[in-house]
Amino acid sequence: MSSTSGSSGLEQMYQQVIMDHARLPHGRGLVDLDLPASGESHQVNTTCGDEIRLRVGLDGDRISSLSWEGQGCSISQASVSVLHELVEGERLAEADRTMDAFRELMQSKGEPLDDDKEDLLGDATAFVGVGKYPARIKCAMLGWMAFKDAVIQARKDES
Amino acid sequence: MSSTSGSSGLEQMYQQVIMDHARLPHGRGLVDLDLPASGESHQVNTTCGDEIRLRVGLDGDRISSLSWEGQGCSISQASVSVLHELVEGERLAEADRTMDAFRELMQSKGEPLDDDKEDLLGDATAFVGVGKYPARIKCAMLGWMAFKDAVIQARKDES
Amino acid sequence: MLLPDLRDDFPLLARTVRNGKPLVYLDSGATSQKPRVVLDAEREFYELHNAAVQRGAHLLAEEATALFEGARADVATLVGASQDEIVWAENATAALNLVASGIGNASAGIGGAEAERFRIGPGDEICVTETEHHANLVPWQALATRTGATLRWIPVDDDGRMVLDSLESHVNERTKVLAFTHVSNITGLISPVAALVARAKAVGALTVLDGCQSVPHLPVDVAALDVDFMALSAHKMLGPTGIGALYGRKELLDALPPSIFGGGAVKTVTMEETSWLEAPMRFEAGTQPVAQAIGMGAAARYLMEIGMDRVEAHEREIATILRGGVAEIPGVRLLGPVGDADSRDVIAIAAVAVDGVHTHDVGQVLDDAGVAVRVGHHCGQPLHRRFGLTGSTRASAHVYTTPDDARAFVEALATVPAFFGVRA
Amino acid sequence: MLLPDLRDDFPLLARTVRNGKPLVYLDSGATSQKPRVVLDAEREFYELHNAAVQRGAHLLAEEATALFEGARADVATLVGASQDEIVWAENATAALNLVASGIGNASAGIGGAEAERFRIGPGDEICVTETEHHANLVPWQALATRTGATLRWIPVDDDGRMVLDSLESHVNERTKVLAFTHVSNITGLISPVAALVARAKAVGALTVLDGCQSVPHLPVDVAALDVDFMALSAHKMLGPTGIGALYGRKELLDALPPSIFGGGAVKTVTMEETSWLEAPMRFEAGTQPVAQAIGMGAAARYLMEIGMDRVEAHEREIATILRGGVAEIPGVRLLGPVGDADSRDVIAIAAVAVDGVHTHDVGQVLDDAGVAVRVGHHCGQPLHRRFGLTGSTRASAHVYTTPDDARAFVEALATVPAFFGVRA
Ligand SMILES: Cc1ncc(COP(=O)(O)O)c(C=O)c1O
Ligand SMILES: Cc1ncc(COP(=O)(O)O)c(C=O)c1O
Repeated sequence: MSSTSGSSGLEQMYQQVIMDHARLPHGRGLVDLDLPASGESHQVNTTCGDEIRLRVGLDGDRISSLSWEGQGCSISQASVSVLHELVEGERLAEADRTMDAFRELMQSKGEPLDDDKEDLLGDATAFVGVGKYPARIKCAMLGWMAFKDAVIQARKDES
Repeated sequence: MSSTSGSSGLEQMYQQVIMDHARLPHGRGLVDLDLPASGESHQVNTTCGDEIRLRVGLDGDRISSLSWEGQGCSISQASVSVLHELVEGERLAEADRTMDAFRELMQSKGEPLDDDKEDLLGDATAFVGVGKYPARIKCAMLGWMAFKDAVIQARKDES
Repeated sequence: MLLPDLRDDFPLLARTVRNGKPLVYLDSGATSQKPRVVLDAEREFYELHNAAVQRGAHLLAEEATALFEGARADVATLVGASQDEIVWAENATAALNLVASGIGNASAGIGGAEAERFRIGPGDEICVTETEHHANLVPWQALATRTGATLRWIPVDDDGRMVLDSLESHVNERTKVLAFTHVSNITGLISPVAALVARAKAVGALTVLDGCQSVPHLPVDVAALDVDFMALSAHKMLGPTGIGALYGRKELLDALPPSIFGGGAVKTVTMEETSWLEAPMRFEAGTQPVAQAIGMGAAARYLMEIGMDRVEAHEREIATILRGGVAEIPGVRLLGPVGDADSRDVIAIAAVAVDGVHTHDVGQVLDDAGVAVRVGHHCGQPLHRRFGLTGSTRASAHVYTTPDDARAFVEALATVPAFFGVRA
Repeated sequence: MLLPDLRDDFPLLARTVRNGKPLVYLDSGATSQKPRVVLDAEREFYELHNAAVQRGAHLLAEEATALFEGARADVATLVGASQDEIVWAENATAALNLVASGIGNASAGIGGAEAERFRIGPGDEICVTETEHHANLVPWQALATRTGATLRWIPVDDDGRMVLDSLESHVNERTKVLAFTHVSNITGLISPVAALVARAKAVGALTVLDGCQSVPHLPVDVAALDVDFMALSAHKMLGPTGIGALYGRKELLDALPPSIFGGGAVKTVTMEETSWLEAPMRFEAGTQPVAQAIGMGAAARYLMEIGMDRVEAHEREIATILRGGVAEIPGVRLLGPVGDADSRDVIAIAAVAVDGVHTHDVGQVLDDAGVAVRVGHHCGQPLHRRFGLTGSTRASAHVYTTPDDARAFVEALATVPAFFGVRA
């Protein structure tokens, strides 16, 4: 996929993967957890009032559960859905790397990342078009910020 | 006297009469009054902190006493001194006309008034140059404002 | 169109956006574009006359003061006030806060005997409405917290119209302030000012009008409206950012204590205490936004040269296209009254909710088409909540808006449901 | 001269005044002139990018937001702060009031638990100094009135230097705030910041620095100064009118309640209550002075390109001519220290009193000679009273001031006693 000039920014942004995730998001519905370490975070996008509540359960250094609820635009909904797909079941270290790559993608102004990072990101590479719209980066990051914070809470829980 | 172009604005402003009145002002020092109608006013020029306290005593419709104290620039001091000269002993109606003429002079942007008004103003015509400097009109008017207000007070006293 | 070549006065309108598309600017409710005369007025001030006003005695200071006070007179003329009833403020928000904080300060013992008439406390009431912009709600909430007074509000119906059935209970003998907007920035509805003012007067409450969305679009005369205070913003009426104004009845302004304290607003200062100047100076502490005031004055003159009657007529023409067009798109909900778009009680604003599509996504499609609109809650969370929404997509016009602009919005909006695969 | 052709950057300096005389502008302490890059930055914003910031999702809004926040970063860099520690305010007066009113609001129960650290009341003390500009005195008087706290002040000696002998009693365990100026706008003296900050820290008092006259003329680094808050004005540092800034430590800014309430500053608003955003947004309610912020950013960059070290060196050169020259005129009294004009503790300001001649009359003679200076009390009534005066005549410089400008002032001033017939 090249950094558009043929296709409009709009089509580059709302790729089919994103539309699909937005329509049928994964991981939606908070899961009751009975784990030694769990954490929750509530994030609000103050420009539009969108919110996400996200819960993680840790099993050692593995993310054994990630669920969420909330409302928002297709970008924020699809993004947290993809996040669920990418990190549930993964080790924290791996999730951190994925998150770094996603943040980098958001800062790339619409340019694709190198292959290694794209491999890490999987479906999330579809968000490349968002990086061209500073106002929408917040939407795409909302779930990821909640995830980061929930992990911090879970670790507090652990100690 | 023509509205300068030869002489500088500065010389037109600080005419000898003004310098003389500023150096040896008339009516300075508040006079104790024992009259049926007397009034006092305190005015402050807020841009520079100059102040004048002015007292009038009325004898019917005649200004039988006008005295003042205060500090300020040569324009404000000379102006209140000339005011004393012009209106002490005059009837109120005459003083009103003089004051109107003086106000008109201040608004004239440095142009002399017609002969009738100049006659009324006497020494006060020397202030013609002040009208070119909006910031100084306040200085020249300070004593006159105090006079106007003191008369109002005195009339309240009367009734 | 208002004037065929009026658009040429606005340099920004010549811009192109995404992929070279011509700009369709429909975000004037947030901030308007500026005609060249406004930009020139500011620039000329800086290049020829810049100096501190009301203080200096040198030539530049005199010139700057004359321009600054002349601008005040122009703004006063626009709204039917006298010159010393216009106080400069950073924006309308600051103007509204000036009143609320002034009352708060009076209630805290600042301002002496003359300020006593403004004191409020527990048992007293402040009344607003459910349609207020946050700028005319949050300052009153804070005042209530500060003083112990109770905040009440007049509700709105499903169309966003104020419900006046219980006006006598909402505005009663305990009510000290009634603050309300002249025109809603979401529904575009013009408020029933006469009824509200009459009731406030009957109970002796102060009236505070938010004129942000009326002054730029309609003829407004504070004397005829008979309100005590009115706030307005320059940047919404073709003027610069960084400046707005408060109208206030002179005798009220002279008694209200300031809430920003500093130089230029004071008569005598000792280490122990301070006495204030008269209005408007008592409220203009510090170095004033001089260039901006001059720019706002130029904007007021520009509007008066067009004529506010003609501005209003143009407004109605655009409102009809915008609101009428939107109302016909299946799956799109128009906030505010539907079907009387050409009536006399709305300005050219159309805020919409597209079923099943988030306002950010709607805005993205419009942006891609070169149509600049506002998305989100437009600083009106309570009204959106009343409508069961968190946000909407708002198109708003000004003198330079053409019928084609309005149609471009309607057309681009009509493509949204299909783009996101939702069908009405 | 700083840079030989730097004056060409300032269009206004080419003006002539009274009878075609070239302008000698020595009123920069009141407000400075603006370089073309500042005017261009504002104009370009209006002509190409004007839109509401931080709200819209369209292209113009994105561009405007980037410019606006970029300007904040530039101002932060100039004073050694981080970007989110810079709050825009209408001017320095507004910035100082923001702190004082925030503390007042915290004391009135606004701002919840996080604001409790700011609460003050009877028994607490606020300390200022006798050399303060009204902008850094009157807000604290009002705060004392509002809260019942006591206002105290550090006196100055005959040279206008703060007397620190009793610092331990003036700033003590009851002191909650110590507010003082970095540089006096009358004597030009640089304050003993380190000693004052050390004492405030020892007793746990907040420090509020008035940076109005330091930031435009000297290298200033808030981290090195270690103050909690600092106020500055754009219009004194070659920037536009209508904008200034408050620096505040981030953790303090995030806890201080706002004092201007409205849109853009709030997270969630219901009719009943409101939660605020983090700093700086919580303090920037309403539509921001966007063009002005961008202009202030351009001014900060312009100063940094010259280099504040070079600005300071130039300042000392002009100070020596101004103050040294004045000190030699018989019958003229120079306020502040005399004889060490070239030492490191004054900037290029010379306020003088001419024996037997009122400051208005002095100013008139200078104006006639084309020399623009400030007359009056310069918003420092207490300090003038301390000197036994009601006013003075002040010359003040900036980067564009030439040695010839300074000499023109000295020469014109020397003619004053003779003109009014007073002789030393
Ligand atoms: C030392 C000092 N503090 C505060 C101020 C107030 O600044 P502003 O007028 O920009 O609010 C000034 C300038 O007037 C000043 O010189
Ligand atoms: C109705 C209304 N009131 C108040 C405001 C606040 O105006 P400003 O942002 O200029 O302070 C706005 C605009 O944002 C508005 O539309």
